[in-house]
Amino acid sequence: MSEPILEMRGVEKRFGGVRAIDEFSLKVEPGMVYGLIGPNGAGKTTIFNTITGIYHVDAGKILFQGKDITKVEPHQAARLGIARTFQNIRLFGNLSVKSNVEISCNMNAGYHLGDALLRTPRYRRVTKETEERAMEFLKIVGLADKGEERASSLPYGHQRKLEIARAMATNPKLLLLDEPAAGMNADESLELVEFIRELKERFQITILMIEHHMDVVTSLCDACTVLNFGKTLAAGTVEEIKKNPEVIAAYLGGDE
Amino acid sequence: MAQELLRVEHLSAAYGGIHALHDISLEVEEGEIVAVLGANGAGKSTLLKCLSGEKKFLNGSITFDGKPLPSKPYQVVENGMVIVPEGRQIFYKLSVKDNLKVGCCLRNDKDGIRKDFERVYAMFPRLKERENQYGGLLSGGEQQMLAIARGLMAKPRLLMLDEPGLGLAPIIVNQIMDILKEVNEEGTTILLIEQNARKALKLCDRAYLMNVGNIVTEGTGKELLADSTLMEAYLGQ
Amino acid sequence: QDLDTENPIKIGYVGALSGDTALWGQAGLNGMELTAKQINEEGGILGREVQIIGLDGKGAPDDSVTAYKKLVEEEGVCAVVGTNFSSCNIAIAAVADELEVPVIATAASNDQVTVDSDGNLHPYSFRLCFIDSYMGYLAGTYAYDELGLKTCAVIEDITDSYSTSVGDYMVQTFTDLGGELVASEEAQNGDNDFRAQLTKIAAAQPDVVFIPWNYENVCLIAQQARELGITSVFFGADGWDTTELIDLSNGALEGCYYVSRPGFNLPDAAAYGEVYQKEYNVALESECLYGNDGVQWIKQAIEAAGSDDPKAIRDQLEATDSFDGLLGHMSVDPETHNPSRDAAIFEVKDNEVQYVGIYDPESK
Amino acid sequence: MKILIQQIITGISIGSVYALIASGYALVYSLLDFSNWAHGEVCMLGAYVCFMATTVNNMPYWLSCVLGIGGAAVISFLNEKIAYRKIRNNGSPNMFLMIAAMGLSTTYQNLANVIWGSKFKQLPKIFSVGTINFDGIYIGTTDMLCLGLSAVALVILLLIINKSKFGLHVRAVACSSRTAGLLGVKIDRVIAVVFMLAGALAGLAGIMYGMKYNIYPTMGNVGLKAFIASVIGGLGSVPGAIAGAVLLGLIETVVSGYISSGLRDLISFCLLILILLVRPSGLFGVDVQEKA
Amino acid sequence: MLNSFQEGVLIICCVNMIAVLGMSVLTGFTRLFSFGNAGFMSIGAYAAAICSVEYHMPFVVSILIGAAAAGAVSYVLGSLTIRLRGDYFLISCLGFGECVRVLFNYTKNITGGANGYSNIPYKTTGIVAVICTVLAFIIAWNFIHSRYGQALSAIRENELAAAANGINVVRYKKMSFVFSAIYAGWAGGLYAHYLRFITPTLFNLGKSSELVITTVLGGLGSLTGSVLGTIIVQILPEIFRSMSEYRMLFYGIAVVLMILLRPDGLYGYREFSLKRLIARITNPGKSKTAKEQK
Ligand SMILES: Nc1ncnc2c1ncn2[C@@H]1O[C@H](COP(=O)(O)OP(=O)(O)OP(=O)(O)O)[C@@H](O)[C@H]1O
Ligand SMILES: Nc1ncnc2c1ncn2[C@@H]1O[C@H](COP(=O)(O)OP(=O)(O)OP(=O)(O)O)[C@@H](O)[C@H]1O
Ligand SMILES: [Mg+2]
Ligand SMILES: [Mg+2]
Repeated sequence: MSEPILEMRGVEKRFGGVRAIDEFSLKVEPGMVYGLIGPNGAGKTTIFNTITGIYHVDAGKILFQGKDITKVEPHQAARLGIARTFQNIRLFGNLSVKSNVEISCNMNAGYHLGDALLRTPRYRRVTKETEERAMEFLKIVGLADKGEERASSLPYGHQRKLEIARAMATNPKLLLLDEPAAGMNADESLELVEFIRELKERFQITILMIEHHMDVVTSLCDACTVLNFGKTLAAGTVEEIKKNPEVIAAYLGGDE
Repeated sequence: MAQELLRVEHLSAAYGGIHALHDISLEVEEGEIVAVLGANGAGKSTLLKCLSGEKKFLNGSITFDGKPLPSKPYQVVENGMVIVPEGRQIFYKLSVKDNLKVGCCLRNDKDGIRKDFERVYAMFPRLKERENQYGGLLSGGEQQMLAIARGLMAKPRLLMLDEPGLGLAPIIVNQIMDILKEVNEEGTTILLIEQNARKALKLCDRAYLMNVGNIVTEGTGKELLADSTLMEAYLGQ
Repeated sequence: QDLDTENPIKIGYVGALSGDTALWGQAGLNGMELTAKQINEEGGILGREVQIIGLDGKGAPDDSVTAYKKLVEEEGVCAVVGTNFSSCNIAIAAVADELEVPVIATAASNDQVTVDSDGNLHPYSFRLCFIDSYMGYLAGTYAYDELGLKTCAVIEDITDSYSTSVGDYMVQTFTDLGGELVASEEAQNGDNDFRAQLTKIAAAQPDVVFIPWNYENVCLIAQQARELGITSVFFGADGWDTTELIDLSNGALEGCYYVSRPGFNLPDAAAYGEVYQKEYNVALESECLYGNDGVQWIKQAIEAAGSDDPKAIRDQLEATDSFDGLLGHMSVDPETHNPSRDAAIFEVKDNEVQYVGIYDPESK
Repeated sequence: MKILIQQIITGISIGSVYALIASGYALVYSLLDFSNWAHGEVCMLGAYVCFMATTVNNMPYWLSCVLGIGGAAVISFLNEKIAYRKIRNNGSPNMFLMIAAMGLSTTYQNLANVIWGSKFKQLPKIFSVGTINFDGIYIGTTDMLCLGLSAVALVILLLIINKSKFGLHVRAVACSSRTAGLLGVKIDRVIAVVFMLAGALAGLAGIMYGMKYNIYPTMGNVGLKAFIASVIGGLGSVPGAIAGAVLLGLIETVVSGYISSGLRDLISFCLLILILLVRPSGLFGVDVQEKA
Repeated sequence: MLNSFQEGVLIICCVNMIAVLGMSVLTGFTRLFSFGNAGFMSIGAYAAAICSVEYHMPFVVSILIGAAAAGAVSYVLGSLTIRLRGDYFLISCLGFGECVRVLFNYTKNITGGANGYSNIPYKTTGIVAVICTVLAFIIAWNFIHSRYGQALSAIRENELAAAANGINVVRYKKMSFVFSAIYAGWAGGLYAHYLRFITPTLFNLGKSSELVITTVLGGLGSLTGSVLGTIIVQILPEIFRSMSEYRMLFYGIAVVLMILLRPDGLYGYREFSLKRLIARITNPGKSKTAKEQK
């Protein structure tokens, strides 16, 4: 087995008296789609926030490709190759759909302030490349024809896709998706599953995903962890987990 | 026959140049649960925005309890129609308790309010635990619970919910359906938008199916569930 | 009668006509217009009608420069009166030298209004008022020599060049004569609570406190000082010179002095004040007298030159060895363009501003 | 020692005037999340109304005060009704409200200049007939009154905001007026009442201020101090604003008294930055952000 | 040719435009409000003036030093305050601006204090001012349309998302703060060499708010809007100059009306484009819907 791309060791995060994550450990192998599920308020989003540096943990360690990223800032996390989407969509609402993606592409754009101010040939070339790259991502998510629209005027489902495109444009190795299928109907969820699979194949990325739609989790995830009160309730393949009585009692409920 | 509570006739609405609703007509009878289903961008939320007085519509009419819908959102609430809006819309600087208090801002029956507090806390024990936390610091799902609970606190005649199951754990979604059933049995009429068509149809008395700003069909929940071509065409199931 | 109205003599006015110092700007302009009306009734200047054109300089150097330029370039005035702010006139001075149209400052008392910081004369800049150093000198001498006070304190507005330079000169003269400075405090334009500074002054117990401010702040400072138990004599300069001093000070200035030019106490000015009151229905301000004197002085210069050519006017202004206006008699020092005129001491006594007399330490 | 006590007393009394202005200012901030830069001008207009009533129309002083306070409330309400409401309904960013307020403040200042001229006017000084002398330490009566009034205003505002149903509605609207409307809160009315309340406070502050220092068109500039005070205390927090105001008054006097009156503002500013570096939301401010 | 009055108005307009362009980058694109930019202007003005007068440096060098001085100070200030949010940042800038003014008043020996600093050579002619403005516009335009400018817009829209997409929020905010300060310093240096005399009061809070108001009126997020805004704010009062006491009153009312009637400013979020103007003239119906969509 190869080295895990993401590893969390005994991570703890408290908010006042609330232990949002407690002694949490996790290993994600490269190339997998890993699911993170659990009841509301179990601490899933908080885990994402600690990985991406939005919150800093109170105890424990987070390793990314063997490197300690416990104390990184959000933009550093992005530069290391961790991209994410947000549970409450956070687009650059007043900017065009295309700019949203371009801004992410820019992370790796190779020109300097001097180039920009003087519009050197390098600036022109890189800008053109960036634009093309952005369009490519828009094509992948099927928003190519909406490039000039304001991001906030897109319907909810499209906004989700745009957020994914934007995250992908940073060229990540690990993609964190926070409830990508929220607000989608069954059909759309299926489409999303296909889309995420395609992304994974095409860009060779690892995906860590929070999701409440069990059919999405079932069809995508190679393995998953169930979280409850900040602690691991169960971990394993989706099939195993679905049969786990504790998980059923705490999370799935009767009929699914 | 039950009495008609809400009637929407030939409603159309637009955002700038984009038409989001074309000539929509529907009605809700007292005591019913009516679901509105449809894909992303079909215009469901826009419909509820019109009904809650938040969005001005272009044409058509809305009558509630025989009277035309007033123009200000708070007047709509005074009439007894309350919405649980899309995207939770929690008062993030208010505590959970205060959020709920705002929910019942038009009520004056102290005892009733106290009882309802107990009741929603019983429905969502999570909220009781977080009673004094700022709403904005709740997890996504907890916020959703709070939004629903806040809507219930208003004790409306017609409760409108825009995707109440969004971001909730499956077990909670099931609970919510039960809660809605219960509330309905106590006399509240419900207009529900839900992405999980199967669950919604099981719950509702009648449903409307929307597609890109139009109503394509209507029927009882059972009828629609049984119509597999329809389900596949519009809901992908 | 046979007034030439086709070909008027245009005199410009730059001053703050808007904003919080508009009162004085308006007063200056009114004074000029009243005087022009009187002159026109008496046959104008060289038989030509006098026209006053007033433009707003907002009391700011940049706006005043623009207003001056507009008066010269677009309105074709032959001379400009204004402003009452040193900073505005310092900025205008360099421009005036280029456009070659004389400007007569009213209350702008900073040395640099007519002579730049290297000591070069601005040939086209003149003024009607005392310079700061002279007022400071008079106040310091009078306080030490005549009143026999031995220790002093000062409170200055550090954002106002008038206040700082008059204050510095007062203190310097006083200490040069042998007095002692026991407290030196600063405040800023816009402040209206001075008790922190005054508490320190109170502790130093000076014989005299120099307050080179505008009368409104003087009244606040004086009242607050009395509230804190300060019993010293307060001494000020021409910023105190107003009819409202008594009203606003609520008795806090009893027994205090200031130095200024004769003005309201002169019979001519009083008569003018009555006409002015009738015409505009507001009280006379010293700025009106300045406005009047500005116009009259220009009239005298034009008549002496026999033309309204700006250069000729300038030469005549520079050569003025006697001009009698409502503010008394004056002559001009051609080296500095500063007027030399009588200075008077005023005392607040029995709830009234009393004219003590002309004061000239040299003559003693 | 005596000087120190005197300085502290002076500081507190200067601060108490700031406090009275800051409380109304903080009230509006807490509601609409914007700095109402016209607040100082409402104080000014209130003071002028009172002045016109007493000196020109010879009304009794208490009635003039009531008129001044009422007038300020009405003006504040009109600001909301004519300008702010429309901007809010336009859905413009909050900063636009601030810019509009700046425009209003310029307008009122110059209007006052045109109507009353820029000269100082005096209100009858019924309270400042003297200072109380405690063994060489002087305490102004107006100051004590201001401090008392700020304290009363603080208590009343705190009760209203935290304990009453109206206060809850105010806080809800402050957080999201859209959602509050959807839940049945009469947003426009709530906001209008808050503006009237803030206006009344402004009028009161203006009259107190006028009694102490005379009234003139630019007296509203002291609103800036109130703004700084509320920032020190934490924007939107009424107790914070009042604490910040007293603190600012103290800092200013102590700096003037013991370091340098010329560098007073510089040093107070450095302290402000220092406070903000330690507590980026001011002393009492809480910064609740929507979580990621 | 222009007479000296017209040239003067042109120069003042150009100088302000440079400062407003800097402001536009900071406020329009990054959505940081600074009421201290007059302070940076004064730093630029005094530094440039002192270089010219005391050290007889060439004009260009003085201006560059002035701009650099303003930039350096803003860097230090920004390092401390850029993390503050909203009004807290605003007040720190405001306080800074006032402090600079007090400091210049206080340091009489160097700056002349309230007496002002005079005898500065007249170097900012109409041509110089116009060239500088064009240069300032091109630089700002290139900056805004590069990845740097895009990053600033992203920060304006959503800081958290910007950070999650690899943008170092603090660094970029500071960059735009320094950018606006350099522009202010540049404008200040030019101003000193136009007026030949500077005093601290020229750069008071009123000046800072004028810059902000101009930027907002021009339209947040639009450089061409800022240009237009400056022209209106500078030229309009010139027309009213003879209306004296009502002048500032009208200005205040105009500001309120503009905000009410054109909430996005003259050109909010968009740049003026000749193409669109032509399209609107030739096809009025279509461009109207485009506007409504906003
Ligand atoms: N910034 C914060 N301050 C205080 N409490 C917080 C904060 N962020 C999260 N919490 C609390 O931590 C717990 C975990 O929240 P988190 O958002 O991680 O849940 P989640 O697993 O993502 O739930 P959901 O599925 O509902 O989104 C919740 O109970 C929440 O109230
Ligand atoms: N604020 C807005 N500005 C412009 N267009 C909008 C806006 N809100 C919605 N729309 C458009 O109106 C149409 C209907 O949107 P609506 O939100 O009502 O859909 P929905 O059925 O609720 O979809 P979802 O299931 O994604 O919530 C969509 O095409 C959407 O793009
Ligand atoms: Mg979550
Ligand atoms: Mg919707």
